[in-house]
Amino acid sequence: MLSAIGMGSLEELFVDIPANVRFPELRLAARLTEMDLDQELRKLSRRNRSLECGPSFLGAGCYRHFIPATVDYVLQRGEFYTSYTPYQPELSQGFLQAMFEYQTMICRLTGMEVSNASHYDGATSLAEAVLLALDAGEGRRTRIVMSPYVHPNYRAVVDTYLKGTDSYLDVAEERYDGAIALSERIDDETAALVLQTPHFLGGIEDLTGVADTVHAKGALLIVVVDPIYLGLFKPPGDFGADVVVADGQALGITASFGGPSLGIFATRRKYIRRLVGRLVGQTEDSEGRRGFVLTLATREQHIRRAKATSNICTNSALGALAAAVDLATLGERGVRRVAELCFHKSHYAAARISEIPGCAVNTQAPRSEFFKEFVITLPVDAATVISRLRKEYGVIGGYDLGRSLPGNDNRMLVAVTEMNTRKEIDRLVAALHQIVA
Amino acid sequence: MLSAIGMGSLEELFVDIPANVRFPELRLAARLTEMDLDQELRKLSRRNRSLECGPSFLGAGCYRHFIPATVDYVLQRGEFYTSYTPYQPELSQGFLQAMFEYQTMICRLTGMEVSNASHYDGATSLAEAVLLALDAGEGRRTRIVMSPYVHPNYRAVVDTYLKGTDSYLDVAEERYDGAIALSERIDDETAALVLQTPHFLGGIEDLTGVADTVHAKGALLIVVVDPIYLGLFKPPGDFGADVVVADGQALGITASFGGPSLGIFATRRKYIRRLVGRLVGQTEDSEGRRGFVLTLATREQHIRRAKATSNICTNSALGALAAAVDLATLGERGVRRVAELCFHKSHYAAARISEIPGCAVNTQAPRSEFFKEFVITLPVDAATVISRLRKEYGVIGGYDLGRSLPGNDNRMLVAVTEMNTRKEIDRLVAALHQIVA
Amino acid sequence: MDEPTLYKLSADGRSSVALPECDVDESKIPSRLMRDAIGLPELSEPQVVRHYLRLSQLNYGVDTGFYPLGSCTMKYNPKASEIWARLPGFSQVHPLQDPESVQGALELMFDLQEQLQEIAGFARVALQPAAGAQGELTALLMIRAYNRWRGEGQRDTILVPDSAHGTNPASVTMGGYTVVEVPSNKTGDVDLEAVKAACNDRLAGIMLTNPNTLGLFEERIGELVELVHGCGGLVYGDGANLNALTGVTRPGDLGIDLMHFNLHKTFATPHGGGGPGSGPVGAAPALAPFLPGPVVERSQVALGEHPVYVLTSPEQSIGRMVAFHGNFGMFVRAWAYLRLLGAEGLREAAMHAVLNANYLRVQLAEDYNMPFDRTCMHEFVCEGAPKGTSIRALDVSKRLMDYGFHPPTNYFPLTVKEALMIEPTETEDKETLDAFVRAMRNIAAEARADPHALRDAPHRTPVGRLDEVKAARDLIVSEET
Amino acid sequence: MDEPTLYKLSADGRSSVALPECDVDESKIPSRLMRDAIGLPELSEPQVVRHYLRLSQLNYGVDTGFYPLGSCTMKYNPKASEIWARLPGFSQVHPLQDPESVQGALELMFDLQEQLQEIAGFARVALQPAAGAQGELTALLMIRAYNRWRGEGQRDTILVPDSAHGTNPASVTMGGYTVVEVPSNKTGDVDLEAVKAACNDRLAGIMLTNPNTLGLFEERIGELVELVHGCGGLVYGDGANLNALTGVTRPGDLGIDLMHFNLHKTFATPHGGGGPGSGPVGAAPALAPFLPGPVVERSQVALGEHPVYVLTSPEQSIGRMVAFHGNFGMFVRAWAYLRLLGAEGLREAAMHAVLNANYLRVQLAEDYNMPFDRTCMHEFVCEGAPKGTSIRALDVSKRLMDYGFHPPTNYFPLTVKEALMIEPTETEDKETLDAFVRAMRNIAAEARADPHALRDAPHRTPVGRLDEVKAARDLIVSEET
Ligand SMILES: Cc1ncc(COP(=O)(O)O)c(C=O)c1O
Ligand SMILES: Cc1ncc(COP(=O)(O)O)c(C=O)c1O
Repeated sequence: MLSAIGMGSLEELFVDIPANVRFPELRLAARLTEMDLDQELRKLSRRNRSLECGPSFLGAGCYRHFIPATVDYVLQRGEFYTSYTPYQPELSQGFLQAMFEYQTMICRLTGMEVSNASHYDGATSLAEAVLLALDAGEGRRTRIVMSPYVHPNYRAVVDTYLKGTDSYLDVAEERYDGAIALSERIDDETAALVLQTPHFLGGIEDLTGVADTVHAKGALLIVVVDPIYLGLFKPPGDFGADVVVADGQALGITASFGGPSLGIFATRRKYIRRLVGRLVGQTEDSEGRRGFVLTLATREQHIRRAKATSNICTNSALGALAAAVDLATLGERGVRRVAELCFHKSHYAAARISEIPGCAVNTQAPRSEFFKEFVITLPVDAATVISRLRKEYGVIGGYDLGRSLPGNDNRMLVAVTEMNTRKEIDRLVAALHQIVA
Repeated sequence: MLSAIGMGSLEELFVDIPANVRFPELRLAARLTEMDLDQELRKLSRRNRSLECGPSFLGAGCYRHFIPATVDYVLQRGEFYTSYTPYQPELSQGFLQAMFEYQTMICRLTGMEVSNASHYDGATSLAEAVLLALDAGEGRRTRIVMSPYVHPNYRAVVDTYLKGTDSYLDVAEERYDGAIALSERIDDETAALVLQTPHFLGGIEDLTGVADTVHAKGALLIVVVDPIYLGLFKPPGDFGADVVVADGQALGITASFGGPSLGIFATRRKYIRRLVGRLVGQTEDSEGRRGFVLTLATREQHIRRAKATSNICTNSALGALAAAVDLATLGERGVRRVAELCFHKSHYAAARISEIPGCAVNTQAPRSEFFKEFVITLPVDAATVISRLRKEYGVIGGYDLGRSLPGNDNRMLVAVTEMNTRKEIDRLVAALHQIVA
Repeated sequence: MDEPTLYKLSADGRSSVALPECDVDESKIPSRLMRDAIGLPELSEPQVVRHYLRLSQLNYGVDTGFYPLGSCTMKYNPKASEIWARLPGFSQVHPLQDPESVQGALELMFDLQEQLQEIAGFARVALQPAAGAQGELTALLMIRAYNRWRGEGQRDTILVPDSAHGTNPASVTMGGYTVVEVPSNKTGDVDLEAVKAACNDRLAGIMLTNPNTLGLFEERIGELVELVHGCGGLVYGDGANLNALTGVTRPGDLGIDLMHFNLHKTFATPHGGGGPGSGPVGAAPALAPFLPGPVVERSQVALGEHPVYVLTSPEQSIGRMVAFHGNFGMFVRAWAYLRLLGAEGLREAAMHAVLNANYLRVQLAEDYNMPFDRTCMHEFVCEGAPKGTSIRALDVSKRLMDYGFHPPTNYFPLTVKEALMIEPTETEDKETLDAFVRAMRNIAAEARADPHALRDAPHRTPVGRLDEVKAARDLIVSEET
Repeated sequence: MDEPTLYKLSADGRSSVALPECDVDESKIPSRLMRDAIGLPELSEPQVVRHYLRLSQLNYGVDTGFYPLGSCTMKYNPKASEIWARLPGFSQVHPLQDPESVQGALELMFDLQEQLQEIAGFARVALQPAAGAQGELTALLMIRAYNRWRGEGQRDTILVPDSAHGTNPASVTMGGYTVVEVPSNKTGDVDLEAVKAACNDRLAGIMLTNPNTLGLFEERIGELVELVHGCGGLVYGDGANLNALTGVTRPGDLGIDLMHFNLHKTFATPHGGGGPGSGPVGAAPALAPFLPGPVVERSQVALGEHPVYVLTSPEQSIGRMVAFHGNFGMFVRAWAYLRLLGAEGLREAAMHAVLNANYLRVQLAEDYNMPFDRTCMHEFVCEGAPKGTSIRALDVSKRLMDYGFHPPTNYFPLTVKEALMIEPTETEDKETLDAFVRAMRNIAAEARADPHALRDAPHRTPVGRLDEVKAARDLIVSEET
């Protein structure tokens, strides 16, 4: 092949590169064969305590839900996972149809009209929703009002994204009185109100009437939601939300130390041209057969460049495929059932834990219903409890709220899903009993 | 659907069944969901010590060889593993071509002319080879001469199969002097001589001249072989063997507590019509395009019924596919390299172990070269050593020969493959040192 | 789309996979024993992957679509089982590890034995046989051993109904017996008169498939069993059709003495393109001591909370059928399937298998002749030529491919002219069955309109109809390179 | 072969998967909050599996065949990585577990940071960004923060070459900067004069892709960097094309201050049909404190034989880019890839990527116009209309599908008329390249013989050419049921 291009050596191909920086000696470990590396990686992986090894009650934005075996079977199809973005629709009908179906299911789940075909994760979906609101709101608006009970990491990501704008985040840190109260902070400068339900501490926000107040001020209502919650409870779309975002990890994606995940992003039809990322539309081929294509590419960077609605290119399509297979396998009844189990089990756990002397559950204001997750106030600091739970009882406890919320060192956020058996919950309760005694 | 067939209940479908034995109450454990069963099976599986958890030197017919990741990727293709025997070739070209390629590679590896598309395992392949010899030999012959160094479980299976015939096994138990000496036991009553190389204790049989002696008496030479051995050493085909059989587990199939495995079966073209099991042949379609079909079905039970060459129907096609992918991935050089590594590492281990005071290596007669496996004579009984190795040193030792060969309680068969690092071997040696000290 | 063979794709010196350096001193390899080139292909890893991916796409499986292959029970196999069978604690366990280190595997096997015993009504089950046909052979060797032991070694014939699967007579021969074929009567049952005539002290037994391969439950099974038992014979049940009976009736309760199970049919372990399968054998009390070994037993000893399981050989065992303990990977899948279904699910499965078959039978009766006008079990056989045509079953089958379906079994059983043997299984839904009915009706219409046209089918498959005669004549069974 | 949608296949009350009974007392669900039907489909497990299996067969991936999509680096992804990323110790680990229980994951991340630093010549790498475009945004926000910190907050423009990928200008806007486009000159390089003209104290920096999207190495990179640095600007490198440079040169050594990596391109993590990817960012010393956090550091403490790894935030971090630590699953695959290749393999990979591209370039030059007559790097751009024809690049692309190939990138970069951007990658063998050349030549011949015929391509795909205009007009983006 070298001779075909008239060269004598591979090195000759690189004469354009300044000689003084050409062919550096890289100090990397020696290469390993697949066989040896297999040993190495298994060893390394065993130095992580896997969620398979025992009960876990850790959530805080990443959950252990049941993943039917169908999901990974589909993900492992090479035709899917080794393909690129379906720019050439005739060779990509499989992925395109799967994404069209995903969009449909996400619309149903969230009660919205259009869904994109994925963003990176829940946090970046939220950041993009905020940018959409800044762009779409009436007049020039620079303020984003956000509930203090939005996931702190999501808030951090929004903060980062806003650094590229002249807008700012107003988080009602002092005292949170609920969604309606918060909506009253909105003024003519405000582009959006951001709420999360169930919120970071597990509480269900009552969204009734919120959208009206928000819209009356010409702002948008953005709601972060848990897709599992939507199996049982009214979706934000029913309450007039303008954008609904969520992390899709709960829908068939393993925790994987936090990534890759899936960002769900759904909105109203009127914002379709401001939607970030890919969108699959139905069309016909030359013979009138149904087919699918990426559509409204005019919103995207490869066409609009500096004027695109966002810079997202690679998204999380495989995550969206996982979510689609998960939803299709669970189906209407399965999704509802998962939500019910989460509800009942978390309530059972909360009730049992609140009986432990010295432990209190959900003391934060405002009191509200909760779903799947709740807060324990402990007589000792949460970090110690979590460490002892793991080392002495083999249980992954909850999340030490002190890590995110200053002054909350003795509070632990606990998630209970359908994966936690009663026996596991009782084990946690018994362990807590002993630890706080 | 019931109404379409004019019935009122599902029970009505079963009126042909005697009422007194209809609809029994089965005492089975209550059904579990996929989610719960997943927990259960993981628990159960953890009660087995997996070969992944540390060094293993156990072979004796089932080996831990490197399996490239390509193998399971291919096996997990639903189009392959959920299909049936390719009786309808137009919908089965994938499997048929893969089997044609498998047959080709097995012919090359064994040095033979035709290969079937799999039998159950090495032992049943051998039993069928013996039946072929009984059927094909000149005149009516009822004796099968077998080396005492054929795998004892293979011999047991042949024994079982011979119970359906009036033939018998003559195993030169007393004292084994090698293949040539054994071939002299053959007489006009003998249908076949069965040898194994490397034999059960790891020794390489010198096959030179054996076939001539055997054929001169009108008998067949059947050779059991280790496919990995064939990566480096002359195949039985080169020595005039009539049937070569092998267990194919070493070629890409996990140990899986002993099954499923793959029976390799290759023979001379002249026995093609006596070959057991499936055979794939090349042909053309109506437009002259190359295609593959099952051929010579006339040998099989669904055509010949009582006169078939064997009763095998379901075989081990997926195992053959695994072997094909394994061989294709390793390729000419890879297969040779695996064999070399097995050779060198087993010799290193044997040399180190023979330095341990009280341990002797390969004292059995006749002395011969060995491959991959060898025998340690210990100053204490092997069962104790094996148990201590596992419990105190985390090492799966070899095979306690006393379990198969009476009077060999202090001998241990040790297999060393490319998967055993020098560190692992040294760990075994150090442990043996301490145990026998 | 033609995919070149591995050898065509191969290029010298290419290699897919690197192997580690030798980390020990090399020993001298005896050169007189060393071979020259092996002659294996050399490909890069992407080439290997693409080759097999493309080949897979030329193949049709249950995961692709409806596969109503009669007698083969091509039901859907739950995906979770594939994950479970691959857990390192199952897939990475050596059969000769000391038993203390494999108690989980032994417990699973024991429990599977127990469940199969309970489902089919036997005293004991041995899991070892590698497939149905080997189960048959196992049983015949057991009958032989049992007769010798009880001093009836003269019994040398086995009755085999003419509708039996080909493995039955083949196994009889391998077991050292002589086949006596019994005809079916016009209701599709075994002809009792013929059986009666064969009942004497040379009769070792009968191989009975029930429901038989026509999909019919032997109406006079009680009498038949009595007849055979009456003359000292044994009744062997071919369990390949157990899918119709789980939770519905127990072969042991019907008087069957021995039976093989096809885990790869009834118990949802995948067929693997022809295998591996698994063919455990169940036996009534008298025959149980003759089962092949080892089998798993629960000992009196316990280790912590768990009883200790051991491998033992039945007292008068015929010996070993395979090198190790049978197809353990299949045991895991079958065990999982049984636990997913339970007693309740097993009965539901049988009922829906039978319902689906009868639904198809009734829907197709207008266009295809049904030789037996009876409620069928999990499958049925119709004549392949649509009514009023002289099309061959093969043509109908090939044409079905164009409609996206795998054809039914052709030309078996031999007792029905141009047989098409249809087994939908319980895992198919009504929409699929209806689509199949539409295709079969369309084909019937096509056959009436233009009988010749069907002869060229299939048209939408990767290759057209293949010349089997040429293959058998040329006998190209490996690649020349 | 048309596959019905999930909703068309759905039937009420069917459910694929059973969920366990509730093993605790039920609590009252507040009914005022409860929803009615969700509107999800209901299918059986076999239906789900078949649906997606069939859909997969309508899709083309690298595992299917040659995928020379320029700028996307569709190289083969080793299969073993898929197994490794799924090990329970990697896939089943929660990002908020206490650090002591995730030391293996942290070590892997640390080591990946170190390796990327070494390969590209940066002081520090942060792994968090979820894809290349997010890496770009990250870097722009870092530039902003850095300029504020050093009191140069007035810098508000970023130069973007006209050949740049669309994400570059989009990221600039998101980062709060104004795009100033710089033209390419006739050798395909950035026009230095234009850069010079833009160099002032409002300039925050330039986004440079090198090799650029024409596949050309910026010949005067040294001068360019000096110019920008000279006026206080920063040079951002778009690392999407690093595949040409691993082991060949280090962007950091070329004077680049910031760069994103595309693990899903250069480091063989699969593209997943559009993602997930992973876009770590590397920074020179001055910029390193501004990297997003957390990143992994090796502490002085040790735990047994292992040093302890901790998550920390760089001192002046711009903050968080995603909810947790980035796309860890991709880190595992990229890490494995790096360990499989080592320094040696990385250089070989780059060399073969460049060799393959030049081989194709030379072979195609007879039929397709090459706007730049230079040695290319890992990819090149030709004009889509075969010489002497006025066929569109799109027609050539669609026709390539009929030959079994995925088309190259179309209409990008915008600076070449009817661009076809071809990137073969190093994992393809000569046979495949030759087959592609033959197809491209055939298409050129077809275009000359009958230019109209190509307009109807493709013919051998599951659907014919799709009407994108109709899609954008109708905007049917979810299914009505
Ligand atoms: C009725 C019947 N009996 C026996 C067998 C043989 O079983 P196997 O293929 O597992 O050997 C079959 C297989 O198709 C069958 O249908
Ligand atoms: C040159 C170039 N830069 C940036 C990107 C954006 O990377 P990503 O898709 O990972 O966001 C791409 C992707 O195609 C690219 O080709």
